[in-house]
Amino acid sequence: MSVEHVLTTCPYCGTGCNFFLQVVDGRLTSVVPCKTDEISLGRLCIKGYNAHVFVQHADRLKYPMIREGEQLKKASWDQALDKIVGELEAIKEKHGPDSIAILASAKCTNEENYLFQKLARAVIGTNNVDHCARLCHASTVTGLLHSFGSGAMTNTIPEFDNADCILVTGSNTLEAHPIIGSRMLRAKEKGAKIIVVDPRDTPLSRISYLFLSQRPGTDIAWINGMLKVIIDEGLVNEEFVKTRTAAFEELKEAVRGYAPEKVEQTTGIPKEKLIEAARVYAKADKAMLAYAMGITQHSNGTDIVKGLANLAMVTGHIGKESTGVNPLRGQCNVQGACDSGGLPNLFPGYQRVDDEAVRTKFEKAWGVNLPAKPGLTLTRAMNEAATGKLKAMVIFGENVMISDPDLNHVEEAVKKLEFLAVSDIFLTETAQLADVVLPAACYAEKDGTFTNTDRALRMVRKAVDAPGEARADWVIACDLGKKFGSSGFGFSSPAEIMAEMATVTPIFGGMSYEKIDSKVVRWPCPAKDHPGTRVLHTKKFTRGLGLFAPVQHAPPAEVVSEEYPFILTTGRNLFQYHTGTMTRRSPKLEREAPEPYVEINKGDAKRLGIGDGERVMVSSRRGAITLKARVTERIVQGTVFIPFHYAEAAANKLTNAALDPISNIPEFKVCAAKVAKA
Amino acid sequence: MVNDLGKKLARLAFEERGADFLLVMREEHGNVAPAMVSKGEDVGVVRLEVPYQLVTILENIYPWISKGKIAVITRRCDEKALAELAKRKYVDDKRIIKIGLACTEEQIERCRCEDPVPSHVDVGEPHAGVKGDELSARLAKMSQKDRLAFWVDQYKKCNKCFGCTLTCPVCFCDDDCVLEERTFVAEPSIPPGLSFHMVRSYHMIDKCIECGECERACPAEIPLLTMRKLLAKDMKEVFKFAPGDEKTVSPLNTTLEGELMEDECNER
Amino acid sequence: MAEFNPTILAFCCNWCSYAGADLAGVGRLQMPPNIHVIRVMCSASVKPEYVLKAISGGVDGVLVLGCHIGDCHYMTGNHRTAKRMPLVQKVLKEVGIDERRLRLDWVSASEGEKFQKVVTEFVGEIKNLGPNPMRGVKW
Amino acid sequence: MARIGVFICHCGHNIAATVNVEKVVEFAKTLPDVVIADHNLYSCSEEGLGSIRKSIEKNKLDRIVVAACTPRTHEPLFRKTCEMAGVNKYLFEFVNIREHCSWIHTKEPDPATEKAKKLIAMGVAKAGLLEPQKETESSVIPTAVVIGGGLTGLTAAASLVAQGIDTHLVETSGRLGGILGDIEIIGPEFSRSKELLDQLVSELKGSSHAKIHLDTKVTAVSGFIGNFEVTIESKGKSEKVPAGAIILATGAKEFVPTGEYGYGSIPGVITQLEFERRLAKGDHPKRVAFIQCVGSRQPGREYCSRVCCNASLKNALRIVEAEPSSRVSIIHRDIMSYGTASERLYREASDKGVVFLRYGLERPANVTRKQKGLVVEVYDETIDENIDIDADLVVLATPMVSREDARDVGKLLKVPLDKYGFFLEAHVKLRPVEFATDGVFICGSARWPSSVSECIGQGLAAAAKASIPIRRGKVVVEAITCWADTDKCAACGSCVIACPYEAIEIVEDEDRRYAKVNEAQCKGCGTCVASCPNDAMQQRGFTSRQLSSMIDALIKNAMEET
Repeated sequence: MSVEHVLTTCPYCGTGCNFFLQVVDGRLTSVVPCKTDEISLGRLCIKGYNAHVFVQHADRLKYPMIREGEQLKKASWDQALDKIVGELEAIKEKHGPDSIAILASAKCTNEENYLFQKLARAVIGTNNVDHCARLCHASTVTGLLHSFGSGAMTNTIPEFDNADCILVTGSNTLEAHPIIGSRMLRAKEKGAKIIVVDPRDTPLSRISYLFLSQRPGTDIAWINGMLKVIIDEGLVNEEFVKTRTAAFEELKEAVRGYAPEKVEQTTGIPKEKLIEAARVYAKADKAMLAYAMGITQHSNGTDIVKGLANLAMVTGHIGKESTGVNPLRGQCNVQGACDSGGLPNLFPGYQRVDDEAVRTKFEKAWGVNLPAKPGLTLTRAMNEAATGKLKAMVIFGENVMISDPDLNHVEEAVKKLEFLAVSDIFLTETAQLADVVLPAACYAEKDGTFTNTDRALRMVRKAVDAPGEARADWVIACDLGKKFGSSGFGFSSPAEIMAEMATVTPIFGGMSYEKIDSKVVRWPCPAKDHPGTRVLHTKKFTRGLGLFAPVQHAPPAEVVSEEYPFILTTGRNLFQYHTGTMTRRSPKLEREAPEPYVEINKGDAKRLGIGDGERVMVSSRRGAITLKARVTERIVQGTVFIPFHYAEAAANKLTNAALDPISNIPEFKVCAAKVAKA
Repeated sequence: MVNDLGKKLARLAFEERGADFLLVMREEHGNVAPAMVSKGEDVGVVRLEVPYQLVTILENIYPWISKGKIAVITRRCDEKALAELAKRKYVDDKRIIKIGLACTEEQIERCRCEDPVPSHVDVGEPHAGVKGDELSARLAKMSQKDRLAFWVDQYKKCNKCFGCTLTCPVCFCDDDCVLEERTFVAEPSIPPGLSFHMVRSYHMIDKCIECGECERACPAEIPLLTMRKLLAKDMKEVFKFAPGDEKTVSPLNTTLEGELMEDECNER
Repeated sequence: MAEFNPTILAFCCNWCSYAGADLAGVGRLQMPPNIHVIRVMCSASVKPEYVLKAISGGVDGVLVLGCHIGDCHYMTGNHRTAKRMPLVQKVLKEVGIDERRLRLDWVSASEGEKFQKVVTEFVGEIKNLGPNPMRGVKW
Repeated sequence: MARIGVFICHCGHNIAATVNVEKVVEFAKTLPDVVIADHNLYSCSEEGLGSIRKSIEKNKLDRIVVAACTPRTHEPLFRKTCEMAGVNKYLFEFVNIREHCSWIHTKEPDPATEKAKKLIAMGVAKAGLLEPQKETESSVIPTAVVIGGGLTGLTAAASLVAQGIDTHLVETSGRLGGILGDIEIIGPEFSRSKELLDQLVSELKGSSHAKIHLDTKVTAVSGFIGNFEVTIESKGKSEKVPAGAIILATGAKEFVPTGEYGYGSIPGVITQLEFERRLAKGDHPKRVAFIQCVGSRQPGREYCSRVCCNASLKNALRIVEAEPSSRVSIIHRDIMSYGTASERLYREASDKGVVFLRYGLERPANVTRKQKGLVVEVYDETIDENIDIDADLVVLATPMVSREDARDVGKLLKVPLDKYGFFLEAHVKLRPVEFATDGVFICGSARWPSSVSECIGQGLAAAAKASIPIRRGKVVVEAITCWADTDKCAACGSCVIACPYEAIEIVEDEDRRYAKVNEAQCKGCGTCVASCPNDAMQQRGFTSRQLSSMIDALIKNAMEET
């Protein structure tokens, strides 16, 4: 009889709550909140409380499989791994290393992602490594890198408690980041003014001090509008602008045309509200700015992010306690996957692959020559696969067949690949198309670290054994590395991987398992004796001076038309998570939100004669799905919302793969659609 | 390494009272964790100031512990919780060894606890309870309208984590809670609206032992304990009943015979 | 503004109060048309959850009618009702909803007049209380 | 998805004169899952039923809603119609828009019409969730137990035995006959009780089907119709008797005055029953005053015992007939001598010189002892005078009251009593000798003070009723019983405590514990349903989802309207 409570990190959103997995004789029985955890304070959301349920689900993949015609047949690990290595070597031989791409994973640990990119760069010899950050915060990385020199939360989650003003935009925080949301609620109780800018009336907006509801795709307009008000009303933090930033004049010039009246026409936000919001934000002593997909997932996402950066710098709301710009990362380790170099243009720690010095450092460390040319982004890779330029893909724990835009296009692309290997915990829609499927261990079955959204390294600890023959992805990566004949994969534990990572990654320089086992340490942590960093850009910005970026409003790639009169926007709901592979196997979560639905405004519904709960067909230029209508007042007229979790009515069949030119993030948040009774 | 408190508890549980298991809180990875140990040397550095709801944890694991006696750190409220569980045969009283913990003044303050001293104190200094709850007093002064406004504002923050039910020691249907269904809670998403909270209030009215775990677990920091206390008071007034005694039966399921209300009900 | 026309839900037990309501009908006893009766076998089967759900949903008043104590078709069913409903009222009261929006009363199969009286009184009382405040609440 | 048909009845003018039926039909058509809505002049007429049946077949309906009168009278009829059309009768939902709408809002046609719409919306919502039910059958033990060896019990037992049904007669005392055993002559026809009793007793003793248990009491009753187990105890020995039906004939007893009119302190002041015994011994006093309503029709015991007046009239006549010179007076508040035979007694008595005086509750008579006998001081309301009556004997006509063991017996059998401790039948008119608890029957003075003829009539009636299940050999339970959703049940036991019929137990299988309802024992009250915290307890035809859907429908339609 053994009962254990294993402290580990939640596998869902990027908040990085710690909790205990309760294990009775090897059986996961429940999740117990960790009351002393600095981030969660012993509170969890419904997903956290159910994070143990899918782990020991009967559907888990238990052994490797190799495709034989239509079927996936059980195989030994050696057969499967040899098959992968063989296929990839042949394709590399024939078409060169850049005909192969590896998808790292925001659900895997830092150590694993470090190995994935090492595998791509040092073994296969391509920078074609990317992951789903491309679909969520790529524009944050590019945008904030440009403005500040670093693309992460400038503050920590606990700091929300003490803000006087929290401007939340494009984030349904109470549903998508419930425990960060709870921090905002604490702040509100303490008297903080919460301003929400969102096309949807979210649970947070309903308790906010100010709610600005803009038309989707008009973000730069309201941001510049606020900037103009701040400048015109002399609310600029002159001191900060003078000493800490550059190119303010350009900005002034850029926002000249954004008078509140005009902004009202573009965005639909009443000018009084816009002015009030600008004043409240600018005058606050400690103002936190928080945003998520609603900002990033646009064909001009990078510009919108730069706009928010402008807002923070003009008012000097950055680089202090409870004061800064905070992109809320949506997956347990999406921050870490970026930190660990799961990006086509960056080595671990955001070091550019096209930087000679950096590359030489890595070549020395890894003892191989490395490609200088930045690789393909996930979204570009799909296009290249469609055109046949990309031949093979190895995907670790991602489900592109649900998560990526314009699924029909994705399916076509994936099917065109000569070879596809997928490592995952369930037979996902993507794995079903693979030539080789590898059974992976999930978070509860391995050690490692996640970097949560506030840059803290969170320990993931093994609670139970993986089912059947399933292996941790870091083990799989090592096995592959070895089979390719590389010497750089002789790791016997994640701790060793972290140790190597630290040597080549300055921001992780002082990280070690000994150190983070009992302490919350946030990067940058350059040296062994360094305590980690809570607030970024305190004295100076990572890039030196903060750089104002003059950005202009541009209409979304796809605008409404006669035929497609609605703006379709997509997102999450509280109970499901991403492609549902985990949540939809958790009865309590599935019961709360069992089926796909489209939120449509009461007025629109009445006009179309659609009753609450009736089935409707929603279609775009790319496809059509039928699902239940949820008639509500919580969404503006002319806009419809569909959560993207549901395979049976995948919102991404409709979404537009129009890409932001700089970050290549697709425009999930805006496309033209039509709604009709099914 | 085992600290002195750990040694003391181990002696109490294993040597003096013949327990096979001990359920405590101890330091792990710089945090405080609930732990179930079966040997004195495994007890570790025990820390009792963090209010983990051990009875809930016990309730979760109990079905898998087919035999042996389990010693558990019990505050006064935990005693009552165990009584409510034993009453419903969820645990066998004879298999539970209670190690009485007297709560600290801070803790009593935080729980606005009126009855903080366990029947037998093994650890901690007994302190008197506090009378009343500041918020209850404030609510009592409010107009009906303001009271409703207050609770609606509070409940608007609810995002349905079910922490209040999952961490509650006397909330025993959490495998399949009716609040997860649409039968009585109409709202498809969050916040779940008033019926969610009123139904739970009603379900708790003859069970709640005021440990305050729901309030501590609530990410929205809704003053759930205050609502429980208000209704506990009402329950006492109407039926002279308070949960926490293994011998009493909830008045909700019994007849009127020989009860205060009988006459009043006879002719209305 | 138009006169407030409350929506009221009534649970009547099959043996006494529903029969009493029938009798009121047979006797053509006139009463305000705000009451909507749900027939149950015994008042003891009225889940408090129904009352709480109805009030949360904006129903202005709920009437629970059973047999007189001692006359219950099921011996002591109504004893339970008599003990549950007062606590449901407390739940309403504490959250800030007037407990008079829930009324428990006893109407026998022969008490058509009493049914009329109870209904008329209750509708009057609810009219005085005004609309259920939950109607206005936007979650 | 359900295919619901809604049929709205005009009931001639009864509904249509107030409710705009056509409008309601149009509204009903818009309700979810409704494939047809129609109306009839009289739905319950052959023609109406026929058209419903045709519509069910034509439109392949699987849920039927009739909006008409009250289910308490017409539900069986429409259920039958559904069955004839091949639809399970439990897929029928009745909406009452006559008694509960048109008849009580006659002056408000528009609001009444709106209300009818809402009621129908509620009915349709429920109907959509109705499920077909199968009625359960169980076998019946061909044995009856009759509790009480008085006239009523003897009559019932004899009748059962005559039908060849094994019958146990349980009598607490050592002799049969009950109160009648103390009475020599029975009114109004002055027959001898002995003949009647001997007749019945010999019928029983002479039959192999009868088993008489004297000095025996019932100590426990378990089970349900068809399968009871009655534990009887005699001189410390207890025996378990399996039975299919139980007849309760425990009778009542005479109220013994507590000092009224000097009873107990003044010799010569006795009760009617004590007087009967004297008469039986052949002692016939000359001067007798009867005082009626002693201890009845007064605060605390408001009822009229109904048998006392006839007893006094009978005994008054016996005295004057034995000795015409006797002086008999009956001091009453009202004479309750209903029925032709008793009426005749009254006339005879007054013809033969029995004096009737009327007193009022507020001014009762006063009895005192003088040397030459008793003096009754009466204020006669009719002549507005105080009158003194000399008497050798004052007979107090006291009411019959319930036996002190009635409540315990009630608990044993799980049957209700009224506030006077008499047993409550299921329905005064519809089920006069039955209890709500199936298989248990009530007759005689246990139910209400009854005359000899009433006792016999009810004894026979109860026997006839009790023989039905025994003769059929099986019983059918209406499918409104409760069940536990074992997946949801947390085995907290609330329902076990709440169930008035002890029909629920917590069972254990493998690693799970959950509640289980013995549906044959369940009476479908639903008390357990409301006691269940997580909605695992459900009642057929009244599930929480069904009733909640009605509430939702009301909210939806009411809130949209305002």
